[in-house]
Amino acid sequence: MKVGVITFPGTLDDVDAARAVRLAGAEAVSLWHRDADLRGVDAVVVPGGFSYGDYLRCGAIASFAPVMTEVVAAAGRGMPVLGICNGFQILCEAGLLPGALVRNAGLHFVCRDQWLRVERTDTAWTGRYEAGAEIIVPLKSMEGRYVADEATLDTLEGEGRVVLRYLGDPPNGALREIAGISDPSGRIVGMMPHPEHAVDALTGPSDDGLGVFLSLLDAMVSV
Amino acid sequence: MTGNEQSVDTNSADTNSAATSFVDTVEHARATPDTAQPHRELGVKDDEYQRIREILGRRPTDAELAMYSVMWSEHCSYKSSKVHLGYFGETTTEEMRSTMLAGIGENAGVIDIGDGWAVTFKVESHNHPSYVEPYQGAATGVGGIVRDIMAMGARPVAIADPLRFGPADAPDTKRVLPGVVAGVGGYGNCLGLPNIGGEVVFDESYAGNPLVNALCIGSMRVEDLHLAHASGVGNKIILFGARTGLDGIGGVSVLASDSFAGGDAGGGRKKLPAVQVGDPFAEKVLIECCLELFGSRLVVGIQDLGGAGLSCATSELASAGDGGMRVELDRVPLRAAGMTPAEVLSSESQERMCAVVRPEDVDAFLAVCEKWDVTATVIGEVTEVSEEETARGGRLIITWNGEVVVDVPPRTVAHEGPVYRRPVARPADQDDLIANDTSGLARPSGPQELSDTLLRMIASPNLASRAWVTDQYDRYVQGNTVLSQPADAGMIRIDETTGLGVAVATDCNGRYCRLDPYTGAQLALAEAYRNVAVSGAVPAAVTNCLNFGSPEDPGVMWQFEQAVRGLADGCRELGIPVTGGNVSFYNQTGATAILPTPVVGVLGVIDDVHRRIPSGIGNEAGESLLLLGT
Amino acid sequence: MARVVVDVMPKQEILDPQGQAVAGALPRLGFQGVTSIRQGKHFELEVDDSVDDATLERIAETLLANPVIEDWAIRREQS
Amino acid sequence: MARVVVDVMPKQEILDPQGQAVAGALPRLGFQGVTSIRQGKHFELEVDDSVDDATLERIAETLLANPVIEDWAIRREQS
Ligand SMILES: Nc1ncnc2c1ncn2[C@@H]1O[C@H](COP(=O)(O)OP(=O)(O)O)[C@@H](O)[C@H]1O
Repeated sequence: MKVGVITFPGTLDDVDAARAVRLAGAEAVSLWHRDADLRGVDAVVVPGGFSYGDYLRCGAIASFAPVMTEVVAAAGRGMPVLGICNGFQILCEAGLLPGALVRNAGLHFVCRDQWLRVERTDTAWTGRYEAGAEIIVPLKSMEGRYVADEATLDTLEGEGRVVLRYLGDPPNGALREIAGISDPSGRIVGMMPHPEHAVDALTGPSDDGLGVFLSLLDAMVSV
Repeated sequence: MTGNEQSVDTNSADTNSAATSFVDTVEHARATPDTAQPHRELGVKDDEYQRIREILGRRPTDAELAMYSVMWSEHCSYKSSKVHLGYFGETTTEEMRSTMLAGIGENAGVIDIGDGWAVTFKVESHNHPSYVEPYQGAATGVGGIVRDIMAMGARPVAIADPLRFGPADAPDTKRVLPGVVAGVGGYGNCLGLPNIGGEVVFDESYAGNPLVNALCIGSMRVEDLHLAHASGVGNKIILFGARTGLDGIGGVSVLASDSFAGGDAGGGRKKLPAVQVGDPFAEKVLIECCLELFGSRLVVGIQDLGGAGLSCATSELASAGDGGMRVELDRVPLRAAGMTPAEVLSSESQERMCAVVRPEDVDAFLAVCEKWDVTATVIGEVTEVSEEETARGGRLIITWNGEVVVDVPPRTVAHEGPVYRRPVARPADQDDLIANDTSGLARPSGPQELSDTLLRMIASPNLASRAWVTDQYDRYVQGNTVLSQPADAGMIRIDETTGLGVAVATDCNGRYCRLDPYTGAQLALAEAYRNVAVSGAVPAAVTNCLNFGSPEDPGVMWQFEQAVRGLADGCRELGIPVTGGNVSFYNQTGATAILPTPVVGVLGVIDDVHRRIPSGIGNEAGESLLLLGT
Repeated sequence: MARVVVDVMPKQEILDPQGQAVAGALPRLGFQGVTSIRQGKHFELEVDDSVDDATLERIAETLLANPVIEDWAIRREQS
Repeated sequence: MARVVVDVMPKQEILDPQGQAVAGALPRLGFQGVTSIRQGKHFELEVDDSVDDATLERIAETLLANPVIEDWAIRREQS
C-alpha cells in the first residue's frame, strides 16, 4: 500500500510524515508540488510546514499547485486524504474542507504537547482509536484557530464531522475547540495537531499519533 | 561571516533610483590620485587608508574602499581580538585536535563523531541589529548562522538561542524581548529547525544592549565536508539565492552621497536604514537546494553571504583558493534600480550563497536551482595568477559593464587587515568590587524567612519558567529531538539506524565574569560541560560567543584577555578543543559596558540516544537523591 | 500601466485579535478616543492596461482574499 | 466619530517577501499582466472627534507602523 507525502517549497514535516507512514507499515511515496500525477498512490498526506512561506495566507498559494489539482480530483473519487497543520490549511483553501484557520487568539506561535479527544472513529484516519479516547500529541502553529460560520459549525457537529477536539487550557481560540474535522464521507480529514510527531516516545510526548496512520491501513484493507 | 554590528542610522531618506551613472574605475582612480575620499565616514582610520594606498600603489576606487572598509571592520577582521584568540590555538594539543576536521578560521568548526558522521556547530551574535529592530534583527541572526553551517556542506539540524535582556520590568525590555523571541521563532520555525536550547538572562547592564546569540548545529557525512575556497582555474563562480538590494548597506551609502562622487546631479542616497529583512522561506528553499547540490557533488567550494556581502564572499573565496578570481559585478541580479558597484559589493541582503563550480557542472547546478525556484547566476570565474601576484596576495578583478572597478590582492582584503594590540589594564575598581562580598548581607534567619526567600527566588525573572519563550519555538520538527526544554542540554539524533546523537548546552554568568573574568569563563565552560555530561553525552568540542564592551577601553580589553585565557586553559584541562566562535565588541551604552559575557557552547556525542538521561526527579517511586561533588 | 489597490479585511463577524491587541495597547500608551481598530491587508499592484476590472475581481477573490473569512475592496488609482 | 484608515507598507528599499510570493503565484494561476505586488497592512480606526491629526500621526508612528522598515499613510474618511 502506497501513501503519497507531498512536498511544497517550504514544507517541513514531510520527513516525519513519511517516517510515520513507514512505521505504520505502508510505503511512503514522495510527491512534488509540480507533479501532475499522483504516481499510483492509494492515499495522500499533505504535511505541515510553511508552504510558500505561508505568505499571503497559510496554505493559499499551495492550494493552487499542480499536485493539488490531482489531489482534489482523486479525493472526489474517494481517495483518503489527510491534511496536518499547514496541510489542513491547504485543504480548507482548496475547498476540500469547510472553514478556515486564522491567527491564534493569543497572537503567538504555540508549541505544546496537547491533549485531544477523538470524537469520531469511523473516518479513514481515526478507526484505530476508541470513541472518546484522549491522546496527547504536539501542536505547533501560529494560525491554528479554526473558524467557520455558525451554520457550518452546526452542520459539522450535527453530522459528526468534528474528529478531534482540544482538551484543557484552550490553545488558540478555535471555535468549539475544534482541532480536526472531516468531509461528509470521513475520508478527507484535516487536523492542526501533529500525529506524525507522536510516533515514538523517544522523540515525541507519546506514540499516540501512530494510530492515525495505522487507521488508514485498516481502512484500506477493509475496502 | 554573518552578523552585522555596525551602527545603524534609522532616519531613512528617499532612495534615488536614478543614482549617479558615474562609476569610479581603477583607471579613473589612477588618473585622479588626489580625489578626497570619505574613508573616515566608512570607519577607516587615516593610517589604515594609507596602508590601502600602499597595497594598491594608488588610491582605492569607491568599490575597493567599500570592500576594505567592511572587511577591515572590527566585526570582520577581528583586529582587536586576533592577538588574544591565538591563545586558543596555542593551547590546543595534538590529542585535542585528533577529532577536529575544521577549526578556528573556517566558517564553523567540524568534529568527527564516528560512524562516518561529522558535526559542525557555531554560535554568532546579532546584538545591535536586534536592539534596533528586534524581530528582524533576531530573525536574520538565525538566518546568518544557519548559512554558516550550510557553507560547511552540512544539513542544519538544530538551533539554540542564548539571550540577554535588561530588567524584565524595564519598559524597553517589553519592546525588545517579545520581538526577539518572535523573530527567533518566526525564522527558525519556518526553516524547520528544532530549537533545542538557549538561555534567557536579565540584567541591568543589557538594558541598552541586549545580547542575541544564535547557535546552529549541522550534520554531514565526513566525505561531504566543503571548505570555503575557490580553486581550479576556469571554475565558475555562481551567486544563488535572493536578489541583491539596498537593505543593510548603511555606512557605504556615503559613497553615493551628494558630497562624494555623485555631485549635485547624482542626488545620492544617504542614510538608508541598515536593517535587513529576512525571508525565511527563501532560506528554507536555499537549504534544500544546497543539500541537493552537495548530494549531487556539484560544488567545489561554497561561501555564505553575510555581514560583508559579496565583498566578503569574493575576497575570502579567492584568497582561500588559488588566489585568482574575476567577477562581472553587473551580472548580479538586483532588486533595486541604480545601485552602484560599491553598493552591490556591500549589500547585506540575506539568503544568498556563492559557489565555485566546475564548468562542466554548471548546467546541472542551474537545473537544481531551477527545480527549487532559486535564482542562480554565473558571475565570474577562477583565474590564473602569476607567482608574483601570488606573493602579493592573489588577484581579484571585479568589472562593472566591462570596466575594472576592483583590482586587489584578495588576501589583503580578507586576511591581512590591521591588527591592534590594544592597551590592557585591570580596572581600577576591580579590588573594591571583589572586597564588597556577600559576607555583609543578611541571611534568612528562620524557616519562614528561608521559605519566603526560596519562593521569591523561584519567582524571580532569572529563575522563573522559560515556557513563555520556549512555547513559541518548534522543538519537534524533523523528528529527531530527543531532549529539549526543560533539559540541561538539548539533544538530537543524527543517525536513525544507530541512534548516534549529539547534545549541546550554552552557559555564561556575566556577574561571575565581571568579578573574575578568567575564572568566570571557566565556570561557564564547566557549567555547559556538566550540562552535556549529565544528559548522557560525552563532551567533545567548544564554541563561544565573546560579548564584551569597547575594545578601546583597557579595562574591557583586560576582561577579554582574561576570559580567553581562562576558557582556553579550561579547555586544555578538560581535553576538548575550541573549534570556533565569534567576538562581539562595542556592546555598551555610552561609557558603560555590558557585563563581560563569554557565552560558551559545549557539544557532546552520545552513541545511542536511547540512553539519554532526562532531567527531573520523581519519575519513579523510591528514587534516591544523591549529591555529588563539593 | 495602472496602479491598483486592494484592501482585504476580516469579515465583521470574525474575531480580529490583531486589531484588538492594537486597540488594547492604545490607552496604555496614553492615547484616548479610539473606539475600535480592525486590521487587514493592503496590496498595491502595478498592472498592464490589458488587465480589466473583471480580472482584478477574480485575482482578489481567488488569491488575495479568502471569501470564507474576508471581504475586499478594489480601487484603481490615477498614475 | 470619524473613520480613519492607515495603510502601512514596507519601505521601498526593504525586501517584501510576501508581495514577491504573491506576484510569483499569479502567472501560475493564469493571471498575466501584473508587473508588481507589494503587501502591507490596512488599519480601520473609529475615532472620537477629539482625536486630531497630530495624535493620529503619533498613533501610526508608535504603534501601527515600524518606522525602521515601514512607511505609512493616514486618511480620514467621510462617515
Ligand atoms: N532562549 C531560549 N531558547 C530556547 N530554549 C531555552 C531558552 N532559554 C531557556 N531555554 C530552555 O529552557 C529550559 C530551562 O532553561 P533554564 O531555566 O535556563 O535552565 P537551567 O537553569 O537548567 O539552565 C532549558 O531546557 C533551556 O535550554
